[in-house]
Amino acid sequence: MAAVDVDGLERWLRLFASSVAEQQDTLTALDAAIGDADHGANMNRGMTAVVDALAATPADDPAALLKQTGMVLVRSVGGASGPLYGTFFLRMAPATGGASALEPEVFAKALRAGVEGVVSRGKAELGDKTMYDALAPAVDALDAALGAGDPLADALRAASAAADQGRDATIPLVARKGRASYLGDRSADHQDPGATSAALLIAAAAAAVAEQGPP
Amino acid sequence: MAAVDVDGLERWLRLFASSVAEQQDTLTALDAAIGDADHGANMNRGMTAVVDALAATPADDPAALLKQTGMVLVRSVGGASGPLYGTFFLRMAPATGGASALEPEVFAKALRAGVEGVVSRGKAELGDKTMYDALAPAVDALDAALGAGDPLADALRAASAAADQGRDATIPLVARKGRASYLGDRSADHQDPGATSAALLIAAAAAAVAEQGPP
Amino acid sequence: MKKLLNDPANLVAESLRGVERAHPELRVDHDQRIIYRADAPVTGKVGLLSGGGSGHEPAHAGFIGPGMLDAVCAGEVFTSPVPDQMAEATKKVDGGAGVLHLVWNYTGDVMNFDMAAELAAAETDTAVEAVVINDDVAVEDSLFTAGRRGTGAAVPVEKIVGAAAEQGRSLTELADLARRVNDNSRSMGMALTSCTVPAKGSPTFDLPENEMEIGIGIHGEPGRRRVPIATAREIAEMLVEPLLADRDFTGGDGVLLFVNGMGATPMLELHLMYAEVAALLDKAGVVPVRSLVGPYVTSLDMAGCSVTLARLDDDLLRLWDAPVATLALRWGM
Amino acid sequence: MKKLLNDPANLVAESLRGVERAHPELRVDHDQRIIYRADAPVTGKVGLLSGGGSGHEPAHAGFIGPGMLDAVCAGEVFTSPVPDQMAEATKKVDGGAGVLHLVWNYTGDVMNFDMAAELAAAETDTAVEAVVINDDVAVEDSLFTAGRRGTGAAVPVEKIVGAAAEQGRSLTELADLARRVNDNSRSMGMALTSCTVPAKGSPTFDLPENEMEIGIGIHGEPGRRRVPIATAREIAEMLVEPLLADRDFTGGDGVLLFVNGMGATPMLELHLMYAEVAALLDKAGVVPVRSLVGPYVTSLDMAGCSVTLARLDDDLLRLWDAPVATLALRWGM
Ligand SMILES: Nc1ncnc2c1ncn2[C@@H]1O[C@H](COP(=O)(O)OP(=O)(O)O)[C@@H](O)[C@H]1O
Ligand SMILES: Nc1ncnc2c1ncn2[C@@H]1O[C@H](COP(=O)(O)OP(=O)(O)O)[C@@H](O)[C@H]1O
Ligand SMILES: [Mg+2]
Ligand SMILES: [Mg+2]
Ligand SMILES: [Mg+2]
Ligand SMILES: [Mg+2]
Repeated sequence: MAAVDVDGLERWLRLFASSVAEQQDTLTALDAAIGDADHGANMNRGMTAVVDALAATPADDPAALLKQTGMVLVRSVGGASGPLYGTFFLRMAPATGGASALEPEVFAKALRAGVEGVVSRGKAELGDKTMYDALAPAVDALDAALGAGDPLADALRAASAAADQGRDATIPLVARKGRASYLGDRSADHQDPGATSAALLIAAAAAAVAEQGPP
Repeated sequence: MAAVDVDGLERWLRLFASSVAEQQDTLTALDAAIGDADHGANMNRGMTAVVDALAATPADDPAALLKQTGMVLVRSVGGASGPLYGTFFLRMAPATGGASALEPEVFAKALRAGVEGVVSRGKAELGDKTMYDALAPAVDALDAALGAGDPLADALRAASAAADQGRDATIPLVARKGRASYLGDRSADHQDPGATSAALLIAAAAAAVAEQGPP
Repeated sequence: MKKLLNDPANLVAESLRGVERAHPELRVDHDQRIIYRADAPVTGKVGLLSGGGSGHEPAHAGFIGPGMLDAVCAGEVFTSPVPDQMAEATKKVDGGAGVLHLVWNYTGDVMNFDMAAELAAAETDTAVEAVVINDDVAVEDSLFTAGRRGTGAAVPVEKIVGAAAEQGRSLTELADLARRVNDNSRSMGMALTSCTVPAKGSPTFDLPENEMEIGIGIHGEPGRRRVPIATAREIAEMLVEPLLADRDFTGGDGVLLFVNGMGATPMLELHLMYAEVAALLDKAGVVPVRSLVGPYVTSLDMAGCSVTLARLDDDLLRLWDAPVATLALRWGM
Repeated sequence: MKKLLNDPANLVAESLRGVERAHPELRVDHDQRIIYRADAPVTGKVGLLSGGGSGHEPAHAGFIGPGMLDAVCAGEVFTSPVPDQMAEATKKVDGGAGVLHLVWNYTGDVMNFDMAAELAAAETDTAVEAVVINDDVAVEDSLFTAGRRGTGAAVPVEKIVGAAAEQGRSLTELADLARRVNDNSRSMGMALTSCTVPAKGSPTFDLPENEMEIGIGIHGEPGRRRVPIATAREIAEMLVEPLLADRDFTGGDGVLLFVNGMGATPMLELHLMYAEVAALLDKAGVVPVRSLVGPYVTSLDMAGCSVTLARLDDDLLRLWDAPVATLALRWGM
């Protein structure tokens, strides 16, 4: 099973960028219902800048690429999602240990570090109806599948399915973090926009590694 | 043929007030199309105040009643129609010559004085698309009918028909006075609100005298 | 209709209660609907009186205070006040040096102010002069019509004359000055949406989502023409071109560039419009030396804007810069 | 969508061009979207920095000037600015006495300002403190949530701290003062209509003709509840009751009563609301000693209002009254 190198990470980011562009209106509509109608625009602005940076300043190794991505997101997005997604990638970078290709366990460790970065930045707990509700089950499922000996592609598929489930599970929840929390009980029965974009992020990772194919 | 006394004038004013109340929305809708959507409210505010004053301070003779009516309109209406309708009644008053009942010719003379007051206040000419376009043919028709020996009731019916025609004739005109003049050519194909209320005024006079019946 | 009110019939009266309570530097005569400086009349100073229909806030009451007006009369929404109000207000601001009526050119306002001046002349020996403000180039200027509307130019006229009145200039001088500022000023406005007059309860005109009105008035009067919706840049051209065609604003003096909001248009958009208009003036060799951006002469909840240019020579510039303390314009004190 | 703009993507950038041209007393760093006093940094004075998403004009840039803020960062419409902007602005206003960040409590703003402070600490030795403004009683205050929104209280906080900064008070004193004014303040808002975010192009929420939202935020967030449309008197009750339930405003000190327009609500209606709110305060034994009425913290083209009460002791009252010269608040200079 191939490790994830700079090309694999780039593929991931490009796939994420294009699904965000495609889903921009959906993300904004979800945010209009329980927030301020900008999550699609925010994510699209950020991922467009990330893809532009890939071309403008190609990175030599995974850590550099992840750091650059995090910096670009922090600089270009703003709002809640900017620092959160930015921190996610910024925290992934050192967890790569400087490897030029990330073995499955290293990639999983880096993803978990990213998710922990989201928590340390945003203080969300499970069930708060945030992106964390999609990210946490994803990294858990990833670790479980890798622990059971699944290849990375399969394990990421499982992670993506878990992220989708986590996203769907936000629907009945009453938000306790972010802008949706202002709505109190009225936030229930709506899918969280950040959990939705986070599920796209994990799906993009699964697709990027699947494309890579067997070594 | 009976002369018009204070009771007859009161009947006129009350009839005018009730048709203005009834037509308030129509007058406002006409004014919305080529003005500022307040002619109905203006006229209704004024005529309500006039009727209130009839009860509060009953007048002894036609001149006092007409003067009071003019003052109340000037004080309560504002806009263009306040000074114009106010001046109309204020100028009628002295033209009654202090009579306690106005013979047909005197009533006609007073009406003409009122209409001349409108012109001296507003400087409108025939065809400017204003209330004057309904009032001028009305007093002309009245004089003609009285000159031909018609009784006042018939003559006022003719005046009312002429006022209606004058009102309708405002439709194709391009306004040169009042707020509608700001619209330039776009003022054409709309009926003038002031000509519409003026036609109601003359119709009310005809109805008031007709009710009075033969002596 | 969605408005913060109790009953449309009481809107103006109840709003004046709030003006009185919120602003102790103003006094309100609720009977006559006159708003005036708490220190009126100012002895020896010419009294400055304006007013008009309500619905243009902060005009007119927002322009009362040291360095600007002494009093205004408030009419019903979009309806000129009546002569009694104006005559009474004239007395209230008569500090012995006469009273100047600054009349926005609308048939109703002009006739009512005329009658007020007649009343004042009959009842007192106060010297009264009236100057009519008529700056709106959307309307053709002609002796045979009601003439041009008074709109944005009222702000520089009232501000500049207000400053000059504080200096003790005479009634005649002030009337001349008012005419001069008015002659130096031109305005043109547009609407993205109609306003809704509370007593009517629905929009004065229907404007489809893809259209706008050019050359509107400030009372919900429709404009001179209806055109497809355009970019701010194109709209700026539609407003600036007729201004510059009507009067020369180039040459030695700079101009006040006043981008006015019609009520519901956010400052974010007004500042963008300011940049577009200023860029067009640059091209035309017209130099904005002073700026005003915001909702000053509004039309209830209408979305849209107007542009006013006022040529300011050194004297006018100094008077514009002089201290003023009103609700809407305040600086230097 | 009917707006005066060229392209929603450029709205903020192009609007800042207008801010820069219209107001020479302000400077704009277009790259970083920082608006700052032309005379920044003021040596020896603590620099005051705030900011947030655009679409709340005149907040935030309208509060820059002597006696109030030194700079603000402008984000996209309803989107917090980013740490780089704030870090750069911190440098721009650092006059040697430290910089105070006045942060409106929204998750995004708080996190971005946090990261900015981290950046500033890493790059410079400027002393930075941050105070979070959270006054909106529509939201329950809890350790486990994002907490209360920062809304109208920002006006008294920024004004009062601004005045104190001009007096030369220290960074710690100013941070304490900001917290004190914030603790003394409560707000509650309502909407008659939704706003339309330009990039989305349609209203954030649909509100039928006979309904309104109570307890809204300033970013088009729907409110806590949707209720049938009511009179201004009833609306005043719905806003005042939760304010008075949340904090005691009776007793020796008076309050600032601030009736804020959400953007599309005319002053005519805001003054009427002021009268209604003041009448309720009278009944409750709360004494308004200062007033502010107008659109200061807006939500684009939303119709509606909010009410802020801020308790002012003698010290705070003096600081509120001190001279200020910004686009939105100006007196005494
Ligand atoms: N404290 C938090 N921790 C984790 N995620 C959060 C937190 N606050 C908000 N979010 C996520 O951010 C999303 C909203 O992002 P976005 O709309 O871009 O920012 P904003 O709320 O500032 O407009 C929410 O749907 C939620 O998933
Ligand atoms: N100069 C004038 N002479 C005669 N009638 C006029 C003149 N100007 C306006 N009017 C009449 O006044 C009517 C409008 O009255 P109204 O709507 O009450 O006042 P305003 O135009 O001030 O809102 C017009 O329809 C017209 O008939
Ligand atoms: Mg959002
Ligand atoms: Mg009218
Ligand atoms: Mg009118
Ligand atoms: Mg946002």
